[in-house]
Amino acid sequence: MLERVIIAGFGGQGVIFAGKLLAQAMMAEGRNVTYFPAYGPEVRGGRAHCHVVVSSDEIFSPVIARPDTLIVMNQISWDYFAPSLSPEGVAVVNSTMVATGPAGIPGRLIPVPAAEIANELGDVRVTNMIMLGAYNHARSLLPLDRLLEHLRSALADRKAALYELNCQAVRKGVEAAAAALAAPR
Amino acid sequence: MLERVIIAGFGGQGVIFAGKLLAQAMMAEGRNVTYFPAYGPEVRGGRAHCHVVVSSDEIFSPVIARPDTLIVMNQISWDYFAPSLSPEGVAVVNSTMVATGPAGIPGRLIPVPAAEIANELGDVRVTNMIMLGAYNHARSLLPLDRLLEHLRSALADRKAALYELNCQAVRKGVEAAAAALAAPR
Amino acid sequence: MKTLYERPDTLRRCLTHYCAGCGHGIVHRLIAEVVDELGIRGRTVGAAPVGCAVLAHQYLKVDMCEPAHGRTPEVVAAIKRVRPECVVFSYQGDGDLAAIGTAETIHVANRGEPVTVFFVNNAVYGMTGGQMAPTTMLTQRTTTTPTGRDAGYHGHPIRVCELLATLDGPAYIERVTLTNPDRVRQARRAVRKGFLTQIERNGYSLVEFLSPCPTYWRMAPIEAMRFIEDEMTKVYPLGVFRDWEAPGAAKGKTRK
Amino acid sequence: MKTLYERPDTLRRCLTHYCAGCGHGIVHRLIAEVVDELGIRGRTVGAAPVGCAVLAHQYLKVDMCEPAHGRTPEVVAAIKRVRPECVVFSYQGDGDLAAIGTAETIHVANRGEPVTVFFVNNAVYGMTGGQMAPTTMLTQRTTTTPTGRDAGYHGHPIRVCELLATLDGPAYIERVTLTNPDRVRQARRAVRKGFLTQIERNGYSLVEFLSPCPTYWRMAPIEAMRFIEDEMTKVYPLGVFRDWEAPGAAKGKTRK
Amino acid sequence: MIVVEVDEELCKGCGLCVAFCSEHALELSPTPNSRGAYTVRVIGGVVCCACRHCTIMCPEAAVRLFRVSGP
Amino acid sequence: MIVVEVDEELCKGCGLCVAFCSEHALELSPTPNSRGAYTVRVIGGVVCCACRHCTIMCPEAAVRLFRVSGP
Amino acid sequence: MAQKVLMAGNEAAGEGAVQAGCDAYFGYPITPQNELTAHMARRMPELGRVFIQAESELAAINMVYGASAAGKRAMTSSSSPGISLKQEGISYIAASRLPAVVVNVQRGGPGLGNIGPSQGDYWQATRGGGHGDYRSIVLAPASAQEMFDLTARAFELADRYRMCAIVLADAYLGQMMEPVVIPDEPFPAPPPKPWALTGCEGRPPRLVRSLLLGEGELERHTYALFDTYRQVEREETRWEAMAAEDADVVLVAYGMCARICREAVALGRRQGMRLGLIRPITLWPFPNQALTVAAAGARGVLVVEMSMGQMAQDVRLALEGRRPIALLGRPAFLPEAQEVLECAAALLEARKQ
Amino acid sequence: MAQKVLMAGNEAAGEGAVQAGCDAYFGYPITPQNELTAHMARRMPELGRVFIQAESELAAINMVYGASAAGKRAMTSSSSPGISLKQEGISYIAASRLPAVVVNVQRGGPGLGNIGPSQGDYWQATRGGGHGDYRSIVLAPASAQEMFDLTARAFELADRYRMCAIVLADAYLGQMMEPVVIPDEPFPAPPPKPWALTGCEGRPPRLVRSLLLGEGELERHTYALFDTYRQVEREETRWEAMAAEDADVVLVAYGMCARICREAVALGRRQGMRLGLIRPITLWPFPNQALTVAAAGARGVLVVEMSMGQMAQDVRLALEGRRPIALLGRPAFLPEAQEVLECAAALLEARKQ
Ligand SMILES: Cc1ncc(C[n+]2csc(CCOP(=O)(O)OP(=O)(O)O)c2C)c(N)n1
Ligand SMILES: Cc1ncc(C[n+]2csc(CCOP(=O)(O)OP(=O)(O)O)c2C)c(N)n1
Ligand code: SF4
Ligand code: SF4
Ligand code: SF4
Ligand code: SF4
Ligand code: SF4
Ligand code: SF4
Ligand SMILES: [Mg+2]
Ligand SMILES: [Mg+2]
Repeated sequence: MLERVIIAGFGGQGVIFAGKLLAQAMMAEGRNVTYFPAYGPEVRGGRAHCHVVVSSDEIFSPVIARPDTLIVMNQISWDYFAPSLSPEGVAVVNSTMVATGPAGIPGRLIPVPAAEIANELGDVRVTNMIMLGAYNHARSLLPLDRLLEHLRSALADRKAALYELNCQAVRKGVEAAAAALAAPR
Repeated sequence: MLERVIIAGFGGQGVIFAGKLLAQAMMAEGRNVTYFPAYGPEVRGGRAHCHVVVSSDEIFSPVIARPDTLIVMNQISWDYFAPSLSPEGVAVVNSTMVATGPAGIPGRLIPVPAAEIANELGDVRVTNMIMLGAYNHARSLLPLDRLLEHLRSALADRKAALYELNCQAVRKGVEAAAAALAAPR
Repeated sequence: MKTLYERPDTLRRCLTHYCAGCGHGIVHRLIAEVVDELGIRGRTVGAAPVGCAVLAHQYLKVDMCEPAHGRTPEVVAAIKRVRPECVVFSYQGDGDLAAIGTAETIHVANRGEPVTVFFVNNAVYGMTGGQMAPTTMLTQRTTTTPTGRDAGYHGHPIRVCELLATLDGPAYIERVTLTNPDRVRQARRAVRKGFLTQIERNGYSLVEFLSPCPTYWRMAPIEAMRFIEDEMTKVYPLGVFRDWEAPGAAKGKTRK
Repeated sequence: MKTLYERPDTLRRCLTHYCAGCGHGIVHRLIAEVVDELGIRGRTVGAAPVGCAVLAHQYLKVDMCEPAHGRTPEVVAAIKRVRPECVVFSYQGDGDLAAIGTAETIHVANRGEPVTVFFVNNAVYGMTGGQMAPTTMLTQRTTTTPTGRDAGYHGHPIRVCELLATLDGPAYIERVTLTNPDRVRQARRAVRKGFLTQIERNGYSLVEFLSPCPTYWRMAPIEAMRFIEDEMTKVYPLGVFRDWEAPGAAKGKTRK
Repeated sequence: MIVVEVDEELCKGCGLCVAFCSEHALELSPTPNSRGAYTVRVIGGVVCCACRHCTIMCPEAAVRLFRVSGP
Repeated sequence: MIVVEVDEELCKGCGLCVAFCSEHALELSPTPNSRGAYTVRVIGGVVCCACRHCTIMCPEAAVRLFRVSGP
Repeated sequence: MAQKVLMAGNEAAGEGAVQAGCDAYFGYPITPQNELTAHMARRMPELGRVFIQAESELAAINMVYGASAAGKRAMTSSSSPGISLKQEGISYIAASRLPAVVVNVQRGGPGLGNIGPSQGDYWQATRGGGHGDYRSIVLAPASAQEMFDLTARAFELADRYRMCAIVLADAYLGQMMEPVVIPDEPFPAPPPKPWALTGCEGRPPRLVRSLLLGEGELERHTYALFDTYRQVEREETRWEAMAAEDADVVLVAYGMCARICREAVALGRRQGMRLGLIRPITLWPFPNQALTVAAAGARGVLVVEMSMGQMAQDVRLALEGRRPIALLGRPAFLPEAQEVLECAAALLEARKQ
Repeated sequence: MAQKVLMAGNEAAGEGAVQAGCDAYFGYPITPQNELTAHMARRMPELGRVFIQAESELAAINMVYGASAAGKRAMTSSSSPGISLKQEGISYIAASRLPAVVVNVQRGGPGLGNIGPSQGDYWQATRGGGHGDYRSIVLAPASAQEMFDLTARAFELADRYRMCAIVLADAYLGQMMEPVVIPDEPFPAPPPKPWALTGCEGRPPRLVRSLLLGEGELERHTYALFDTYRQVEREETRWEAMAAEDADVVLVAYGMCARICREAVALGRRQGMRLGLIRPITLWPFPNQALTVAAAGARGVLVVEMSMGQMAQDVRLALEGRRPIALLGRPAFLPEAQEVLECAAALLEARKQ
């Protein structure tokens, strides 16, 4: 098993947290993982992205040239990363904010109106969990309850309500992905 | 022709000036020369010495391990440098301040009561010229008038009286060396 | 149609890399406005710091260099010595100027080099992710003072203007801030006077800006402005610390 | 037979490498006397500067180190942090302390590190052959100011005590000199107080000595003393600049 | 009449102009643009008094002010 | 009686003790020793008042002072 | 049970130091090593140990000198430009025979360069970027786990040989998070330090110095240093070999590049190309012997580094012309395995002709 | 007529700079190079040029950066510990493609060491003691005359290639006085500098920088630097050969050591030992080719240096095992010709067996 994910968006969308949660969760599941963030002045002006590699074997490079999965939350990131997606890859895209364009991409596109859903849930900051839920479902990574368990331990020292909200977001993401997958390709 | 001279004494005895004058003079005479001073904290607390090499050929090292000539103005310097004198060498020694000891040295000893003479001339600071005069005579380095000419140009920007005094000192040195050379060995 | 305000010529039109509400942008604009006003763009040479403003040269349309962290004052002093006809400035953050560059700051001021130093005091290391700066306030939390700056453990906030005002070299030193339109207008006058100190008096000048870093203060831009006004100005009082024009004031001597 | 004065125990009996009439010797002796008096020889750790006093460890019988030029304040600050039971001091010349070591001097003082700095201001670089120091007097001739120090070209004499007194960190700062027996007695009291500031108050202290360098001032020792008294004290006024014991005086905060 | 022009491409949505506008003539857009910025826009109908607070406070020099004659 | 002892081996002949001696009890030797130093010596017959100026000023800590009882 | 934690390499290095009994940390912020400083800012005061954010890298390295002279375990960390500023201090530490740990999370250079990965400070670390004849032990981690392990180990080596031990990482190693196992067993206590400055109560005063003005003194001192260095060469050379026995092309790489080379070896073998890898874990002392043995049966050696042939010189010195050596040097970019394979193929091709 | 003056090497270097049109000198005192600073303190203001005694070596090298960025010829000088402090600055200068001249009058190291002669900074100078991939041209004078000539030449090279040129001398070369001929013909004027910061009147603004954040930008920049370095290697390698054609033992030595080796060659030949000498005048670029040719017919090569085998590595890299190499390395002492002869004899003896 080898899964290379790039998560990208702007500051405030929770890119970093989603990436770390994914890595942490998969480590707990006994996989090898690496997590690699963008850092330095790149992240001024609100850009953010990170690379997560999950594998049952040794991981060589933590930096992903051809992602298996893209989780993209805004247009700039889409424009930048979309061409690198591997042909068999999956792109989970915040369709509220990203116009993927008519050209299409090599891999499979999973549009998730995450910003809209987040708005409905009353907090933009859960965009990340909606996207993560969708991704998890689309890639059949983990049983949902396991993912939520890892989420709970990641939020262990925060308020319970926060966990609940994030849980809901994950579930909404799952639903959205299911809908997208059900849609004709 | 190869002549390696170490001049040594304490600060105020004019070691540096004597060495530079010698080098400058011999350069003007068309020789290759090097002049090498002691420097740095060694010279705190009043010690001073320099190495002068004069040669008709290329000079390799400016640092003298086995001097052909020692011009020594105080006891500490004598104790330090005497053992290094080459067997065919000459030691011109300020006999007022240096007890050369009964042991003798490999080379020829030219005692010059320089401090005494300087006292007579009324200025300790001409010790160096007395010694230089003696040395020049003992080693038959330059005709006296040439040496004095070089001395004049070295003192070009100072008072004439100073030149006169230094001249006198050189001459006294010549006399002293002549006397020493005349003395039974 | 009459233009009432237009981006200054000296400020290149492009998206900056600064965070929303960052004071660097305001300071850049003021410098650009004054350079335009004085008509010195063609003979100005600046030095960008190592700090968030390291890319200042992308925004300011003058000859610029980008020297090592903290050394810009000496760099521009040297430029001025070899090209006295130029107007030079050093743009620096608090880490750059008051930590690694302490010695350069003091000695350039002490020699009264005719250079203008723009000092953006945002009480934090912005570029490297919000560590303590020499100017960080007591109790302020930063990456390297996770429980707040403690005077005994981490040292006291350094007041640069006061420090430099003990030297004979400087001709003009002022501390300003950017917290409201009046303050910004005053800051603009200080920028102007900073340049004029160099041009007319051949003297050393430094203008300190108390400037917000909303990102690493973890405040909204307007909150950050209020924090400066309410808290920072207590520790860093605004005002003129040296003025060669003030009657009777101690005047920095200038180079021949 | 009663001994009225004897070389202090802490001062090793040997010929120093100092020139005749050099102030370093007096300062060494005072430090040794006070170390003896306070009975702290067994827990004192000193740092020799790079400067004429680089061999101070040959004369002072305490644990010592010999760090890089100008960095001794940070070295002893670190020693004190890891060994708070020790009494530490940094011995420095003006080049060491106020030129290359400017940043270290200021930041150790600003952090209020409980260390004692002995600062020998002889207005010249002795060790390297008499170049200009930051403290060289205006018009003073040195190897690097052959026509005399010029404020405009070479900068102004730096007053270290005044500079440091703008910081909140220091607990005790005094400038003394060595020009006559009364002055030396005062200097000795300052050395004592410097150590006590560290021991009793856990505070930062600095004692500046206006000290003769007869060799590079090209003066006889007694002339050099007179030069200090007549000229140097005008530029560098003697006195206490910070005192944690003075009633109502600004007190440097100390480390927890 | 005074026209206030905010450069969409440069505005970061810091809100400083909004906070200092004498006439409350400016507001932040409720949704972020693709850079994540809630850029500023002029509130229709409010009359600008040309106090210039917006241009003075804007870190991005993103505001232009001009007077157009005529109704 | 006060005895003043100058350590020949350490004295550099700087003359500070001489200059500050309250009783003019000290003088420099007229000729340098082998280190080039004109070391200090006590002038015979002058009575030392134990003012300690010499010990206080000596950069070499070369002066010892003690009181011997007796005649 | 030993804990397994997801950690950035920078944090792992910091925690390795903490676990190894580091008494004092002195640092100045610089990307890409800031997480190390931040980690220490939190951990050290928590444990009652010393953390100082220095006003500069110079101050930091000289605080290390001080704390180490006082007999305590001390470290600093920085990245390339900051490490350049420490060179005088490192030379003093070497000369004064003080143990010290320096972590360099390399970034792109020269100058301000960028904050990406690079291995451009190899010469600086292995040859002494400071003045004079001296050496530092240079350890090259290739994972967050090794950031932890080798930083901890650096303290032991520094103490044992009384010299500077440098951990030479890069931006990716510093930033990347990986699982790190933190062992339960405590690390060995530091050896006695009968030279440390502690106050001379009950013994003669001690002196930590590097000025040696006596005749021949400095030379004797230098020879003594080099006796130690030879001992280090004999006893502390470390490397990892992968499929090197039967390799046609031996790759030589350290740090991040070695991970890429492992991938290349795996890929290459799958494609029928017999690649092997020597990964120096100590860059000084360099594993000359291991490399010589591995290269003996190979047709060529390919050096892969994020610099312009710096380590390649050590490879040339080890092999002295006995095997052809090719270089894949990318000064500010982590090459991909594919590029390594292509270079290896080209090397084999060239040998055929 | 050209003047012949007795000058200390330090003064000669300073005067060489003056004659070559040095516009600005920035320095901080340190033994054994103080006479250079003193010379400039007198000469530069006299000529209306710039002299600043900096508050530190860091300040000095960064003033050089400034003056050079402004298009003027600038230099600094120091000795080993001070040169260590300049490493960050030198790396910035290299990265920013600024011409600069740095004179290092080496003293004994590491640490404070002593103020005697040494060649312990060879690696620092030739390998870049600063961070990142870069090179400086390194010139090695062996007389006061060459202190003059090569310092003057350093300005031309620095300007031509827009890089740092280091004059690597030692305490003896700096302190020793020798006759120096000061030529009458003026030195060539500096080339135009269409990158210099002079104010942007009438042209687009210019930028002197080293931060290269764009994708691939730093790498492209590094490759461009190395294109220049290869050109320097091709065009600027300099050496002096003495009796090398028929030598049984080729001595390799620079600076003061080369003078001793000349004596050894003369003495040896008189005693029937066929010695020759290759004296690198540029240490980087190193005269690999000349050495290879000279060594081809020899039975061995003896490297004589005042360090612990630093240049010997360059000799090994040049010869790649083709000839046996022996080392006479005295880290803080100028060897005597006799010792050179003995080592050469031992080398020949060993070859016989
Ligand atoms: C020698 C060196 N040390 C450290 C750094 C890392 N660094 C870059 S910017 C900076 C400090 C920035 O803080 P400040 O000067 O206050 O500017 P700001 O970003 O807050 O405007 C540091 C420490 C560096 N580039 N070079
Ligand atoms: C890094 C470095 N720079 C310069 C020197 C040379 N140096 C030795 S002592 C000294 C200055 C001495 O002056 P000061 O500190 O005033 O002490 P003094 O000798 O006057 O007592 C200098 C510049 C050095 N050893 N190391
Ligand atoms: S980090 Fe702070 S100083 Fe830097 S750009 Fe952002 S707000 Fe401005
Ligand atoms: S040079 Fe000056 S400071 Fe140094 S020992 Fe001599 S008198 Fe003292
Ligand atoms: S000029 Fe004044 S009133 Fe008009 S928009 Fe700007 S801030 Fe508001
Ligand atoms: S001040 Fe400028 S950047 Fe900020 S919201 Fe207003 S227009 Fe946008
Ligand atoms: S104690 Fe006083 S009186 Fe006696 S010798 Fe000394 S200075 Fe003179
Ligand atoms: S003060 Fe001391 S050193 Fe000076 S002359 Fe008197 S005894 Fe000698
Ligand atoms: Mg800041
Ligand atoms: Mg001094």
